[in-house]
Amino acid sequence: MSNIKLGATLFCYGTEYARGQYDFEECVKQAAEAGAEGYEIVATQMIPSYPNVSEEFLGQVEDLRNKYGIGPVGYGANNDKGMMVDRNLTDDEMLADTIIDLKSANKLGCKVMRSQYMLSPEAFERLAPYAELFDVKVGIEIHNPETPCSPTMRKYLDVIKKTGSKHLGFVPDFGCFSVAPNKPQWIKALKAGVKEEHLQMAASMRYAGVDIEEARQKLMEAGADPAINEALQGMYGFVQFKPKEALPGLLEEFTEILPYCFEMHGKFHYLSEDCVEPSIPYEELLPFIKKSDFDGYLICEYEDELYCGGTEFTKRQLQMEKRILNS
Amino acid sequence: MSNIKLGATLFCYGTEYARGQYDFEECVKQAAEAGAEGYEIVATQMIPSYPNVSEEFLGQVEDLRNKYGIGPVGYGANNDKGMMVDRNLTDDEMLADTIIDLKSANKLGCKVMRSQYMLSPEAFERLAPYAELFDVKVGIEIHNPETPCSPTMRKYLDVIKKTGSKHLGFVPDFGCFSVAPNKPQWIKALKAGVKEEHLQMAASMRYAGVDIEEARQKLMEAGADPAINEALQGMYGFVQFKPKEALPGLLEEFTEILPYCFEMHGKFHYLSEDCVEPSIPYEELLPFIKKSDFDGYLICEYEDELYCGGTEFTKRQLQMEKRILNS
Amino acid sequence: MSFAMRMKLADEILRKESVKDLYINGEKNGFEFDVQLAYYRGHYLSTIDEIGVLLDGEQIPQEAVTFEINGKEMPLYKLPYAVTEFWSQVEPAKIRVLKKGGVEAGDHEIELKLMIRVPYMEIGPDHNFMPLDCGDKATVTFTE
Amino acid sequence: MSFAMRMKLADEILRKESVKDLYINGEKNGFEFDVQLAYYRGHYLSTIDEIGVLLDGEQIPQEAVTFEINGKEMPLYKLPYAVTEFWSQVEPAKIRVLKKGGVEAGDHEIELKLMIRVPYMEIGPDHNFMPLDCGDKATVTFTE
Ligand SMILES: [Mn+2]
Ligand SMILES: [Mn+2]
Repeated sequence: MSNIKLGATLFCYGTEYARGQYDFEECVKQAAEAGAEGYEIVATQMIPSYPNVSEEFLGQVEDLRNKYGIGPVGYGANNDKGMMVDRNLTDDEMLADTIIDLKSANKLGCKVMRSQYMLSPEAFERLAPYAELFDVKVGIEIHNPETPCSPTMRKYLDVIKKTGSKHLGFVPDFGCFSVAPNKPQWIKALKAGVKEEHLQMAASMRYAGVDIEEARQKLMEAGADPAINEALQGMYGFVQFKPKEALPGLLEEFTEILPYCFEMHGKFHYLSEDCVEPSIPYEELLPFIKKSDFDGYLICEYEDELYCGGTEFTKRQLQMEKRILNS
Repeated sequence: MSNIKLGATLFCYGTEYARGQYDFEECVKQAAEAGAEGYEIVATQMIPSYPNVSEEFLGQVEDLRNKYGIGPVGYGANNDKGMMVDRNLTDDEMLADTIIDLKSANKLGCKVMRSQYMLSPEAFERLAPYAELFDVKVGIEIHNPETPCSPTMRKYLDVIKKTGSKHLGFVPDFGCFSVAPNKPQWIKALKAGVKEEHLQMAASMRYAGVDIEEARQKLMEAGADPAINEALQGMYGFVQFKPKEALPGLLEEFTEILPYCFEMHGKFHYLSEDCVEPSIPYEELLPFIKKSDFDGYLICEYEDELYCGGTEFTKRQLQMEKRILNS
Repeated sequence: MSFAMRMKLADEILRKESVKDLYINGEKNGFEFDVQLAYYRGHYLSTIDEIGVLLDGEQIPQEAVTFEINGKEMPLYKLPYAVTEFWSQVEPAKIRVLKKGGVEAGDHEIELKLMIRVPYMEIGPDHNFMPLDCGDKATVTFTE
Repeated sequence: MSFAMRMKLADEILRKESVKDLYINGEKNGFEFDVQLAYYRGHYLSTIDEIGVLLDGEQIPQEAVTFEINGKEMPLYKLPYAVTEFWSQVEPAKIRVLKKGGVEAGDHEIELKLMIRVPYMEIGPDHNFMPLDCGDKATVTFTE
């Protein structure tokens, strides 16, 4: 039996926050009003004394918990392997930084921490005893273009199984289940003067597995506006998509890692008034999770590629999730 | 006509300060009680937000000025060429750091800044327009074993003359005029079990210009306690000394740079109750300066090699300076 | 590397209304302005690959420019090494420029060049990370 | 380099009375202590050439140790790069050590290894500066 709690990452309000329209309190308030039972905080985005948590910030977090009824449940860690001027961080150094993140997550009362695959499988393995010490479960985010059992993720799965640690696992980001083109990029391309037929043509080639350079050339030959390049880059990059027929295979992969998931990212890029995410198959995903033994937060995560703000969309996303899960 | 003002560097109380016996206020109070008309602050030692001066510290400095009647007149800058892990700082970088020091000196109201020869003559030359902008005179400290016209110092003299800038000059430290062995090292050696005759023998060889390795060997052959090595190292290092006959030559060198001096360090290592510094010829130096056109602070500077604290000695030093200057 | 990401979440990166004359000993001897980090999260200053200020197209010497966050005013050369100095995206940095006599009255273009490595987006081997262009320019009017 | 300067102005570098158990989620899982910089002036942390903690002669893994000054808790690996982090000689640093289950009751020797370059005392070419030994050790009694 699953036990799905619904949360939101304050990252949803990243545009409002960056523009000074929302301060930290307003982000928490909005998440609460949208119906989140808890929130994820992206540490590098909203912790004032990052990577440490000051007593002052902790006090604010507690005040807001009293005021709006919700607190931090997930700590979004970044793994900044390229932060040094002349070389990548070593495993020793990445591990040390991640332990600082564990301390901060623990101080905030987060039981789950999202990490990224810049933290190598070897460093991830060495993290296990520290994650246990702080009692914070660390999940490697499975982010598009990775899939639950893509070769890179399989290395982490091996580590999780090898250590047997209940404190290592995954945070799948539903963007990895995309089975249709990303809507905001489509909108932006149209606005930039790209014709719909050329976008359709690009999507068809992507479905068919045509190489990006070949696709680019064919589009240029067909007279597409060069502004299509950004959308094309996305189709082969972080918002790539598979044909709908790939979904059963993806769910099979999902099944294999589900026992090791303690948080999920309900990624969304766009939600029209009918509350349908055009690229991510929520109607299939949510019933699938509901039937599973998943116990944890489904953190909705809006990626604001249109720079229009996430307030309205986040409300819709939580409504949509509730509707599907309760049906 | 000279215009000699007497000051003290708070560095005199470095031992008391390091031990928590004196806080910053107590250092200022002691300097005032000893008779200083102004104080030098070694930035890396006593500025809490080094290399920047916070409004909070500035406020404290002003409060203490009201309370004890004295304020900062000299800013002691360090030039940390070796502060980076894998290489020396470049001239560009040393210059940039020294400009930050100028800002801090200016903020504290110091008209003079002591710099060190780690700042190359080339960087020193490029500093001139910035020193003028902040109206802070920057003097390279002439510290034993350098002498006023030693080859290294001559390079700075060339720069001062070449730029014609009134804001570049020297801060001679009287340790460079040493004509007898350093008393504290003598005391420490005796305490460590070294015989007086062996120290005398070492000093004689030093006067005679014997090489350090040869001197060491002869001392060992004569049965000296190995503890003599520290004293020997000093005799050939930062507290080395020349025969008394070298003094006229040193004063001739001093004469050449005197027009470019706007602050001096009245260095002392020891002052018995009769107020005589055993190694530095104050009886000759002070009348010499009094007869010159020197206009600025003579900052007395105790080097606490005995770790006994500078409170009493600093009082004696100012008494001694007043006695000689007023006679 | 020809492509560089831009993420101008806020309208102004270089804040026009923050531009001011800088005074030394009571006289104009430079100018200062605030700049926000143009990304959705903060970064260690050590991710800065390039930084510099131009006035009317002319490069200001690096030693004459400082960068302040968290109450620390730092010379530019230190920024690419500042592995413990975290720049929050909602706390603008203050850039100070020394310039003898200050800026003449009239319109002037201030440009900040600022290139950052996005340190978790590795795009190739050998320390190759997504470049982010956080630079900006603005034309502002200085008065007598 | 065989010779290293020592300048123990204060009696205790490693402050005995500051040694305490460190608790995580209500349980002993390490220890902490304060250490003063053993020199007459402060230094940038980037002058640290070597740092480490030993308990009863046994080296603690580097990733399990942090160093805090100015309200920043930092991993050890960053210290030699921290060119903007200035350690005042009168503000002790707090060292925290993670150790599962904490330290057993009884007497234990805590040792801090700490080597610094004195950055204005160049003693040779090729980045050769006076080494300063700021390390210390103390025997302390832990209770149940
Ligand atoms: Mn995500
Ligand atoms: Mn001196």
